[in-house]
Order: sequence, then structure tokens, then C-alpha cells
Amino acid sequence: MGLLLFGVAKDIAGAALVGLPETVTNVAELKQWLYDRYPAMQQLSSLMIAVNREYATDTQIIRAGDEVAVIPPVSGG
Amino acid sequence: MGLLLFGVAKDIAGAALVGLPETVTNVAELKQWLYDRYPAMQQLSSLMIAVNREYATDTQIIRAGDEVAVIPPVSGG
Amino acid sequence: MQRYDRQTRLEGFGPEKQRLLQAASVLVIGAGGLGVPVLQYLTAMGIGKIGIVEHDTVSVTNLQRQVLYYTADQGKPKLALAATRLQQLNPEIQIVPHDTWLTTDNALDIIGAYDVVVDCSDNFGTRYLVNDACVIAGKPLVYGAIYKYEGQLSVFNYQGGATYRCIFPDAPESGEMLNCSEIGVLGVLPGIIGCYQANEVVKVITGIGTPLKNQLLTIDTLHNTHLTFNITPVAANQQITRLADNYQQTVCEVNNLQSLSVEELQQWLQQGDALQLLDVREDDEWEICHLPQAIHIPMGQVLGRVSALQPEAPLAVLCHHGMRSRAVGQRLVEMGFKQVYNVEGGIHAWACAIDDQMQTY
Amino acid sequence: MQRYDRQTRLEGFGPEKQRLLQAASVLVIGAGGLGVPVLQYLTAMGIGKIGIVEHDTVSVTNLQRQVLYYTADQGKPKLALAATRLQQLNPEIQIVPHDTWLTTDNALDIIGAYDVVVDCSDNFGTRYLVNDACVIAGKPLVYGAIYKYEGQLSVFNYQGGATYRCIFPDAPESGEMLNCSEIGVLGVLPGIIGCYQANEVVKVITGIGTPLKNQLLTIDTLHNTHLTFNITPVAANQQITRLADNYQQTVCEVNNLQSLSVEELQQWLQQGDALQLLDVREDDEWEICHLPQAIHIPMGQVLGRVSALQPEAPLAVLCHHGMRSRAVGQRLVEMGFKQVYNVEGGIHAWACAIDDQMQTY
Repeated sequence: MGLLLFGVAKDIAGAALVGLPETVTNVAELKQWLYDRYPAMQQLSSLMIAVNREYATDTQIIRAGDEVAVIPPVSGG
Repeated sequence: MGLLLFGVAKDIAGAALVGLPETVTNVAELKQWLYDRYPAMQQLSSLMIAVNREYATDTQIIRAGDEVAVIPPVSGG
Repeated sequence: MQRYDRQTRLEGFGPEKQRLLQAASVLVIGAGGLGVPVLQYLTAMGIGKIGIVEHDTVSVTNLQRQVLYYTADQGKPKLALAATRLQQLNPEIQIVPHDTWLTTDNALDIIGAYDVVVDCSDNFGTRYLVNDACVIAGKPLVYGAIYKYEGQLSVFNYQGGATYRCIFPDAPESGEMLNCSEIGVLGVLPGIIGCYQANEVVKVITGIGTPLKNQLLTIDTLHNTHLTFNITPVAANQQITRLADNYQQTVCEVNNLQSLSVEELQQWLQQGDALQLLDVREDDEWEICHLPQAIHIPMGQVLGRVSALQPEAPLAVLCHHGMRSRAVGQRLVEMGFKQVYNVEGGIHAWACAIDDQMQTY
Repeated sequence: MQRYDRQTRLEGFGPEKQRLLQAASVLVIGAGGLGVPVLQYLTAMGIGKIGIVEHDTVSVTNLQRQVLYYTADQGKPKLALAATRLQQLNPEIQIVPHDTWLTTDNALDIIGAYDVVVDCSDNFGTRYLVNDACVIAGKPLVYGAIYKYEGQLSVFNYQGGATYRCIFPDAPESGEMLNCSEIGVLGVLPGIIGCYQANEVVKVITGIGTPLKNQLLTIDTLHNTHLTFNITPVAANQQITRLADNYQQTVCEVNNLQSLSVEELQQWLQQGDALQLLDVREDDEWEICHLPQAIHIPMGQVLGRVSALQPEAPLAVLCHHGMRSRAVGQRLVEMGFKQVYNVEGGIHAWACAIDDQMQTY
């Protein structure tokens, strides 16, 4: 499973695409995994997660082969 | 098989997406089918055909499920 | 460098990329719909030397998309206006005006003096000339082109990559319907495509990101559809050694099929000339609106009912937007009709320009 | 209407859509990086009435992306400059200047007078205020935002569609690293995103094409990657009936973690103050470049070696770009360190601003 990172999430992780362990099976677990691996992401109060290009809530299942994206808000203008 | 049409090819066909008969099995046949169905397309001396987002020459095979695109040149600036 | 602070503090850019911009020279061919945003942003970002090839004056119909010009500028040369305003935006760069059209005589000389070329022209003749000159001179070519609501982008001849002729080998011949310049465009479309071109120029100069080498990006602004097509370099197209004798400007005529504007049609109808007006739209379209003088034969039935038409008298063919009528007109020319005219823009153009009471669809 | 000829003759647009543009009113919040192209193209295309909310003056660092302003304009109010130049582009439209920042006191009054709102602001406080006010006032909101080389676009609150809070429910709190305004941006990026915003405005007003309702479009200009994400309206977010008491401007500080610019760091080091400088980069990064005064402990080892640091003395944390150091600094604050500073921009910023002999990577 590939995880696409945008904005400051990409900066924190230092990569636009990172691998996701198979132990992550839903969005809530994904967020916990992100927070553990990248503590700075805990500071992001709003963090959109999308699974297969659809906005996903915490209970959304993540399956092998899904495309998962992490999209923080950006404020620049 | 779906055929995506761009630019003046879309205008000639009157649609951005048209169905393609299964009898069309390569790019040369596709062009002949286009010319028969839309005689005005015979006037287009350069007409890019792409199969699955790759530029395709006349001998390129077209299979069921392929995405085929017809892209004429455009000159506007 | 304070001016470029937002770029010099940008991760992955920094002072070193900024220095590359300032050391670079870019030639922008055309200061119209595409050229204006390209010039504005390249100037703002600090390209060291920007050449502009332009020989046109500002017309009122430019103003819905060429946002560098003012209403009071009508009739004045675009080149001088652009140079002046761009220098006001950024006096630290060099603007080099080339007060000419690009021709086979001057193309290699002009292009040879720059690092990167940006094609913002509006006709096929110039586009093929620019491509061939860039191949001969070994210059990367940032390509953008627009049609109605669609745009195309690529970076040609860059680090051994594909050229314009690798996608579209031959220039459209005079009469292909592609070049009728007056089809119309939504004002913001060249803004979008021109900004992408400026972005590709920066990528080519600085090496950041992935330029559109060997790729054609199509953008449909009505539906925000972005497709990237891979293209393959064709060696022969990379090995051009001389320009063609001429790069004919294509015009809106097909063999003996001639063009007729709706204004000309109105004049003919008012004068009561012996004109046959043939409307080839379908029955339901005819019901919505039609011209009372027209003979109505749907496109599919024309060849079977050709005996209803007089091959020696002038014949104007009309449809919704001028596309079907062009195909029918072409066929009638081939069948021996002597004076066949395609009504450009069809009955839609008539409704827009002549009769605003007419129902459109 | 001659001015709009290219649009009135455009298939699918025509005089009827042009009339809709001319009957419409659009409020543009911000005349900066995004606002400039939005304003230029909406003006050129002939929106009947355009309101501008802006209270800032032109600074030299604006000029690499805000192409409406001249170098000589530094220090002058953007609002008056924009209004004057836009009217020169198109004197046939009405420009309404709102010489203020948008606040909870004026937002509903200002927004209520327009058909469509375009968010070209540059901070979260304003973005959430604009969203909430548009929900309350029932106005479609064309959203654009940029970060480094990326942009986001959507059309919120349009025909029952999703709102900004349906994607990002809560405003980032003061101290989240998202709002540090000085991260930098490539000059042409707001040009691209602003032009897309202007295009969405036209679609909303005229009904052509498919606006980005219930969709978030992300654009990565480095690699020309365009992704469209579907979003779902959340009823509660569509039913806001009053503004929040305040929409706090977030700032670049995290709890007790403080920010330190590289210039401030240089000053401290020169003064020989009792500053601990902690570099948390990996070994190979340290090899490329480092400051001789630094203590080097890679990020993963800091917590295990925390006893090497003095919790009462000032401590500045440094990494490549200031991100890892922020996370480490935050953790040290939580552990009881009293004066922790994050070196903003990291050693890269140092190389850019202080020591251009330092090797970057």
C-alpha cells in the first residue's frame, strides 16, 4: 500500500510517497501510525485522509492495493 | 472500448466520448473507421492517436478495454 | 535579492536556483493570450534576459484575455507596451524586443541568442517554424496551444526528447478546419496554459521537478480533466538541418470550398442574389430555428437528393457551427459544384452576430 | 460587446453566457498572489461588478508573483493600484474597493452584496471566516490555496455541496506549523491556481462545464500531477448560523517552543551566549555540512541521550529545513526544557542567508 503525502505532511515525512505496513487496516490506525512515526503530525488538527480518491473518516477500511492520501490544509495565497 | 476526442475531432463528432466497434483492432483500422464515419476528419493531415496514454502508430493493436484518444493539433494562442 | 526572497527561501529552490534564472535567457514568441502570462511571470520571477517577438497592435478583441494591455492601448504596438510594463514590474531584468514576425529569414538568428524558447504563437505556420528552428539551433521549446476550452502543453527538443513533429508530423494544409482563428476562446484559458508554460520554463532552467519531456499534457478546463500522454522521439524529426522553404500560413479555405461569414451571408440574402442556401442540420434542429430562405436537407440525405441543387449557381452550406456544413460542402465541390461556400460558425454565429432574437441551442 | 467577441462567438458560450457574466457580482478576498490573476482575468472577461477586499501595501517581496504591481509601487496600497489598473484594462465593469481586512464585524455585510466569493487570502483565520460567512450568507465560495509548489482548489457551498469544514473541520491552532507564512513559493504557482479559480467562477456563474463541487483538486506543479478527490457534504457544516467569536490568526510558535531565525542564531553565536545548539540530522547529513558550535545527536537518539543537554539553559534545535527540529523541540518542551528554540528553515536557511559557501543538499 502506498501513502501519498501532500503539503507539510510531505515535509515532515521527507517524501511524497511512503510505504504503509499491512497492519494498518483502517483510517484510525493509519493516523496512529502516522503520529507514532512522525510525531510532528500530531500537531495537525485537521488532516484529510482519502482512500482511493474519496474522503475517508476514521472507520474507513484500508485494503491492500488501496491508494491512500494524506492532505493537510494549506493557507498560502 | 471508449474513444476520447479532443479539439476539432470532438467538434466533428459532436461528442467528447464515442463508442468504438469491436471490429476495430488496430490504429490503421481506427483511422479508417473515423474517416468513414466522420468524413471531415479526412482533412486532418496530422492526427495523434494514443492507446492507453501512449502515442500509437498505425500498427498498434487495440484491445477491448483499451482507452483510445484522438488528438488533433491546435494552434490557438 | 530581497525581491526574490520568497523563492530564495523556498525549499528546493534557494539562491542557487535563483541565480540560474538570472543567468538564463528566454525567447517568448508572441505577446498575446499565451505570451502575456508567460511574460508577466517570467519577468516577476527574475529571468535575466527575456526576448519578445511580436509585430501586432492591440485590438479591442484582445482585451478579454491579454491582461497586460489597457483599453486605451488599442491600435498601439504590443511589443513596446509589453516591454514598458514588464520593466515597470521588474527593472532588474533585460527585455529585448524583436519588432517582427518570425520568418524563415530571421528565425535562426533570433532563436540562436537564447537558452529556451517559448511558443506562444497562434498559427500553425509559426509553430512548425519555431519547432524546426529549435531543432536546428538545439534549443528546448516550451509548447502551449489552446482551442476553445482545451489546452495542450509539452516541452520539446529537451535533452534528446521528442519534438512537435513527433506528435504532429505534418503541418495542416491550407484549408484544414483547424486554423480558423476566430473560433473563440474563454479569456482565462490562455492564462492557465501560459502559467503552465512559465512553470515549465523554470523547470527546464533550474532542473527542479519533472518537465514535460516526451509528454503531452492535455487540459480540459470545462471538466478539469488533465491527461498525460507519453510520446516517443522520432530520430528523423530530431535531425532537421535546414528550415523548409516556407511555412505556409493556413487559411480558412478548402480547395474550392470557400468561406462565407454570416455577415457576408446576410448581405447576399439582402441583395437577393441567386444564392442557394442549404441547411444540413437534422429535423429537430431545424424546428428550433432556421433561416426562411434555406433549403433543408439533413446531412445524411444530401447525396441522395443532390438533384434538388443547381451545380452552377452559388451554394452556401449551413449547419449548427460550420463543421458538418464544411464536410458536405467539400463533398459537393468534389462532385463538381462550382461555387460552394461554407457558412463559418453556422446558424449559431448567425444568432450571435446578426439576429439576437433567434433561439440558440 | 465587440470586446467580448472571442467569447460570444465561442461554442457553448455565446452572448447569453456573456450576459450572465455582465449581470454577475464577484467578491475577491485578497489582491495578492492568487487575487491578482483572479482579478485580471475576471475583469478582462467582463464580470459586471467586482469587489476587492484588501488592506495591505505593496512590498518588494510581493513582486515575484503579484504581477499587477510595479517596483515603484512599493509602500502604496494594493487596493487603489489594483482598482486603477483593472479599470484601465476594462472600464466597462464596476470595481468596488473594500479598504479593510475581512473581520467578524464586516464579513457578512460585505459578502452579502455579491453572488460569488473567491478566497484569495493567505491565512487560516480569514479562510475559516470566509467559509463560515459564505455558509451563513448562502454564497458559493471558490477556494484556492498554495504551499511551496502545490495548490488546492475547490468550489464550496455550491448548490448544496461540501464546505471547507467538510474537508478540514477545525482551524489549525496557533503554533501548528502550517501557517508560517514565510516558507516561500515559486512565483508562477499562484498564477496557475488563481487562473483556475477565475475559471471556476465563470463556470459557477454561467453553468458551463463541471465546477469543482464536492471535489478537491490538488495540483503538484513540480511533476504536473493533478488529482481529484471526492468529498462529502457534512450537514452540520452546512448549517452554521452565526460566526465564531474570533478567527484567531495562527502564528509560528508552538506552546513554549519558540522560533529562531538563522539571523538571530548567528547573532547569538557571535555574542558567545550560553546557547546549546543541537543538530538532529543524520550522520551523513552532518558530514555534508554543519555548524562547528553544534552538538550532534540524530533525531532518533535524542530521547536516549537527553542527559547530555542542560534543561535550564537556552537550547536551539537545528535540522535540514526546520521540520524535524520542530518535532524534537516540541518533545523537549514537553519534557521540561525551559527555553527551546526551533531554528526556522534549518541549516538550509543558514546556507542561503548567512553562509553561501556552505554546501547545500
